[in-house]
Amino acid sequence: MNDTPFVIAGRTFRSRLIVGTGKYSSNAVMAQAHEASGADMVTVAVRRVNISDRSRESLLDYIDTSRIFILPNTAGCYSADEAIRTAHLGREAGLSNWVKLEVIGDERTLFPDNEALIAATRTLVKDGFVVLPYTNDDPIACRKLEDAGAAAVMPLGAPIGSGLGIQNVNNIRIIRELSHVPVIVDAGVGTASDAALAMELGADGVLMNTAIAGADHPVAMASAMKHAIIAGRLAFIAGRIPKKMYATASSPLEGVVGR
Amino acid sequence: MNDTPFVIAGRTFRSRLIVGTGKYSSNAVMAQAHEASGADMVTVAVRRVNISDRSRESLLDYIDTSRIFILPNTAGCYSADEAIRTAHLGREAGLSNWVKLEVIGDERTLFPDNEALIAATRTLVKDGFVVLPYTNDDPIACRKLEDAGAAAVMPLGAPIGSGLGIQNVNNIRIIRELSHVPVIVDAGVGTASDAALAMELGADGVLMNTAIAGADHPVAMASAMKHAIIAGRLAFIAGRIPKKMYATASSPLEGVVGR
Amino acid sequence: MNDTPFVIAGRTFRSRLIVGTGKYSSNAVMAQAHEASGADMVTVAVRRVNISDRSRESLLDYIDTSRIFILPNTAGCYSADEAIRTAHLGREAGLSNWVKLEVIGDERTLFPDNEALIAATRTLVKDGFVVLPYTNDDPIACRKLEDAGAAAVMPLGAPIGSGLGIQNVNNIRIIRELSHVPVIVDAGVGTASDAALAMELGADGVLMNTAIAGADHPVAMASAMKHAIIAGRLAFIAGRIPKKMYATASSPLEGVVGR
Amino acid sequence: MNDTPFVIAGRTFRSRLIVGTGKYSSNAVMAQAHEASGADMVTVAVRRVNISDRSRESLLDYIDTSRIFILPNTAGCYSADEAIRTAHLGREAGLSNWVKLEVIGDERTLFPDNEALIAATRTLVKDGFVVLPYTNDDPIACRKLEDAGAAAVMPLGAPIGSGLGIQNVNNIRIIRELSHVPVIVDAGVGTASDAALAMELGADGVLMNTAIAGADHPVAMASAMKHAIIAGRLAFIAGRIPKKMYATASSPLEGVVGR
Amino acid sequence: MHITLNGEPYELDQPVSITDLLTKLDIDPRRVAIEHNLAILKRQRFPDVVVGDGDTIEIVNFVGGG
Amino acid sequence: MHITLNGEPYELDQPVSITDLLTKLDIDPRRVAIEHNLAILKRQRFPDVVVGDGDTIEIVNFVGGG
Amino acid sequence: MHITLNGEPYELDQPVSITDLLTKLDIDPRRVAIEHNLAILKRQRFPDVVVGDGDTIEIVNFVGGG
Amino acid sequence: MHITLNGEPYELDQPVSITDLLTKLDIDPRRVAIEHNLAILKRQRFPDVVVGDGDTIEIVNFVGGG
Repeated sequence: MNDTPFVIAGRTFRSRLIVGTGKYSSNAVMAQAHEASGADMVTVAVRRVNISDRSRESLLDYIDTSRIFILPNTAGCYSADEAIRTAHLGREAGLSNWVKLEVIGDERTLFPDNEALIAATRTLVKDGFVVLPYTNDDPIACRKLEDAGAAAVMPLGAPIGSGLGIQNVNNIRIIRELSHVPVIVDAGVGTASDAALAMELGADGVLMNTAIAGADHPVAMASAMKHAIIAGRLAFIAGRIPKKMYATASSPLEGVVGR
Repeated sequence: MNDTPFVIAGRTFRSRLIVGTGKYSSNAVMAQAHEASGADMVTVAVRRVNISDRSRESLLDYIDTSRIFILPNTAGCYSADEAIRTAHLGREAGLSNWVKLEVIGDERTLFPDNEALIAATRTLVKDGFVVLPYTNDDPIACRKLEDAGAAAVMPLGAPIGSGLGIQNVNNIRIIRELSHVPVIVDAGVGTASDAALAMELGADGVLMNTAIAGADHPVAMASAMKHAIIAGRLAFIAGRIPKKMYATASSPLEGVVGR
Repeated sequence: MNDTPFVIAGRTFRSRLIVGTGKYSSNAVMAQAHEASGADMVTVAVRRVNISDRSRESLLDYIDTSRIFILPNTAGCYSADEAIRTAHLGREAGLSNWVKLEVIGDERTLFPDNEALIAATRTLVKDGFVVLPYTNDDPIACRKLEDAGAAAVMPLGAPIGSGLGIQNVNNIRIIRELSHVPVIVDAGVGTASDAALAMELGADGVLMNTAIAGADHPVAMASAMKHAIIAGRLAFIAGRIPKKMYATASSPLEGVVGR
Repeated sequence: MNDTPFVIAGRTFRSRLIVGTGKYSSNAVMAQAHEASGADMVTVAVRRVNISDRSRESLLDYIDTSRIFILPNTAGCYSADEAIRTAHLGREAGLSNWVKLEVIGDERTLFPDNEALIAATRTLVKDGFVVLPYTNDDPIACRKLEDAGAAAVMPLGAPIGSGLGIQNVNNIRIIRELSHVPVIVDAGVGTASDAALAMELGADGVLMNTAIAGADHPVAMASAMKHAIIAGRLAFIAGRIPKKMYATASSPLEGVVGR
Repeated sequence: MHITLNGEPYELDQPVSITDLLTKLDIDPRRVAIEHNLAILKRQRFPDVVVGDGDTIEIVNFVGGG
Repeated sequence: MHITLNGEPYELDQPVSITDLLTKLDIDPRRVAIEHNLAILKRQRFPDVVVGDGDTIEIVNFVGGG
Repeated sequence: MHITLNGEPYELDQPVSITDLLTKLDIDPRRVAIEHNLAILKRQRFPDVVVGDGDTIEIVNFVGGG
Repeated sequence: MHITLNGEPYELDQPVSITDLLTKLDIDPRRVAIEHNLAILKRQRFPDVVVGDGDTIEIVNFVGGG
């Protein structure tokens, strides 16, 4: 059966998996992981060039921008102003007006500051950005982000880099039901079954970084995630069987020999 | 990275997914689902031919036995004797000396009668069978089955057809650690993430029927399961990140503009 | 061992269980349930007197205000203004300047509108209220409520009346660690073990209504909850054993007869 | 509302909590914990007297046998013969013909050897014992133990001393539905909410040792468990509210000021 | 004269004090809070405050809630 | 003569070989397994083995199952 | 004379009754159970039963366990 | 003359264009974005805009992140 395409702000993506570019042992490994993941959108951070001591090689040398769409993010920003300023710099440095908007509220949890996030979304949308805000699994915050013009909402499954998996499946399901824009689970995935579950809950996509970059074998995990996203999406549209407390035979009850 | 092949009793299988042949709306749908699942082993039941009114078409007309290995089962048997007798008939009707051994202990749960199962395994192994026993997630029963000569152990994840998913992840993990034969999670899978989880726990394979045959779209679900098994296996060998209670940034902490 | 007293805004409560007054089959049953719960704080709604057809009996006739502290709430308010206005009316009708502040963001989930909630908290604190805001399990929102002067934070465990239990144990634990005011889990508890779990996570108290009022036998459930809160609190301060994947014998390994 | 009494083999117990006597820092602490737990049945191991170096004080000096019923166990036995022999010695040393029957199948998991357990139960029942077998959460094994004459069945919730809590709630619920003797969850409880949950599933009682003896403050945890068992039982008979995905208001929807 | 009482139109023959209005409505003053034209009234002012034509009155009390 | 076929009584005019019985029943011998008085028959013996009065025959094949 | 006591070799000058053995070992008879050559002894038989050369004795009591 | 470059003090002998500054720093203009006194500069303006004494310059590029 055919699935609907994965479209954000009018742009269609082949893969429902979006990956990061951080924490890899090397850019070469990152490039292989990206290849294995099948992702056609990756997120990058915007940072000051290191003047004193600069490595020659640039991150972009390892990303085939003809195939992979670059999504600048505002990771590390703790206020709407910082995030807005960083978003503008990212647009200037990059090739598009898209931004993964992060306004962090706390260093230990890296949870979003939803008030500032909603305000920054409003401003950046006015400034012509396609805004993909990283938020928490709060249906009300997601609705306000949508009202503010967000092109998608990106609720977390668990704290960034925690690998805990989807902590609140009910909220993700509710957010999917109440939203009119794509829902992308961003952060918290630890392993393949977490990613599959996110898709089974109805998520339109999943964004992850640490689960792949931090695995013992990042390239193998990237491939695992590629398959997990496909599996979860197919299972969602295939329509799973209901859960029952007792058993139901898979084989005919009659015709057993000697009965 | 390379995975070890999936070998049972010296026979290598391409797919770690084993599927059933029951409860499909039609044999044609079953054949498409088998194709989509990528499975190269399917299990079938042994039943009396219906003398009075027989449909011409045989199940085997819809299974390409040149590519797919037939695993007769003893579903519906409630004693060691019934199961042994059915296993022998299955061997005669079929092309091999393999059997998925079921000795059911209760109609509502369809849980195995482990005492009878172990006894039947001992007998059938003596009779030259390759025995794959369906058991519950009891590490002691699994060890005894292995000692009795079982070629693999097949603990359930949840009641047959219940779709509850792996109810006791700890037991499956323990069984994998203590066993020296392949561990195949048989029964209980409801959706793709359940199958991926089973593989992430270290299972060598998963056997399922209702999750695919009973889905709204069996062929799509078969494809979902194919990807889920690959995803879970890759994640297992890739080595997942540890779980943490708090967050760990994916982007550099330094170099944020304006700091 | 001795526990610290349960103190909110300088007022000490004997019970860490706070209960509601809604949805009971009769005021008499409510009074018995309150008695069985051991609670010394109950929350009430503020509503227009029904002019046309009024039952003579008043809710307060069934609450012994000499023993039980009345906590007016702003349930049903969908904006900061409505909530503030209702809080003031509640103070005038009542005997105290306390308010359980609710600003609802959505009719289906009854989740809080945190932006409006934080604003209303700021205003009411300035107006001299002791504010106990109902919020979701967002550590950042909880910190902002605390900064706004909330006397406690009351994150939900699950949607009001859903009975789903604590959906995100990690967030409740984090909120407890990051907060400097009492943390009261408000909403979502379905049964006794949910309440015990909330306390084991470190919550200072639990507020519930439907779990008791909606049970088949409200008085028995009220008693169950009384014990569950005590059990969970004691377990929290007693310090539970760590979880292990394998077994550890409870009896001596040596001295077995015949060894 | 009134509960049915907790009766095993015609003997009525006041408490549904059964505790152990192992691993305490001192017999004095054990005695206080027993007192705090409210238990009127405790289990003890049968071991060789240490001839060479014997402490004067006997375990029984710290148990008020006028109030507390002694349940000898066969912990540490790995065969039916060992267990039967130990049971007979326990009967001779003790004051009753009751035995907590353990036949361990594996040192790492301490899971039962159900085949041997069922055989030993049959023999001991013939020898006039009241047999309470420790088994796993296998409904078929529980039925066979009942058929063999067990006075109760004691499925584990998780490995002995693991503190993992009830790993398979579905199995415990099924065992309760299919059994005609008391079901006592034995082993695996880690904290109060685990004990409450076991009772909410319909268990007639819970037996634990490490969760109390191994806690930082055993006496406080014993008290926690006392309340947890009462809470879980009351919740079970009170009839909990159903779970819902969405919210249901606790306060009236009409009559909000200004609407 | 017309007033709005708890959101509904309500008729009065003549201006009355809050206290008289409550008596007329058979409502115990000690159990309610009153908003007069959006201003909350202290209970001790009930006898003095007069309800005039076109006024808006809210009379609330406590009901069961969670 | 009477036999028991798959648990049901069945009539035969005269003793027949398994092969003839299958033909009569229009069953492809290559797809079934047969038990004759509780003894399993190898396929190559179908032509020789004769079904007599009072015999018990089980004819089974593969059906969908899990 | 040699006996096996709780799995260990043990020396006795002469045959003694169980009661005397327990006294010698300073063990309270009311708190233990005894197996004599694999046969369990009722407590009232402790004075009569004599431990002879080569006998195997198990003396057990209750200890803490779960 | 003194400027603030990426938050650090930096010395220049004389006013230079952004393009010259990048060349001096050996930075490829196509890979960075630049903020001059809090105003973001379009790339085509790099040759014209002159960095003067006391100016604040931010030069950023993309790095790995999630």
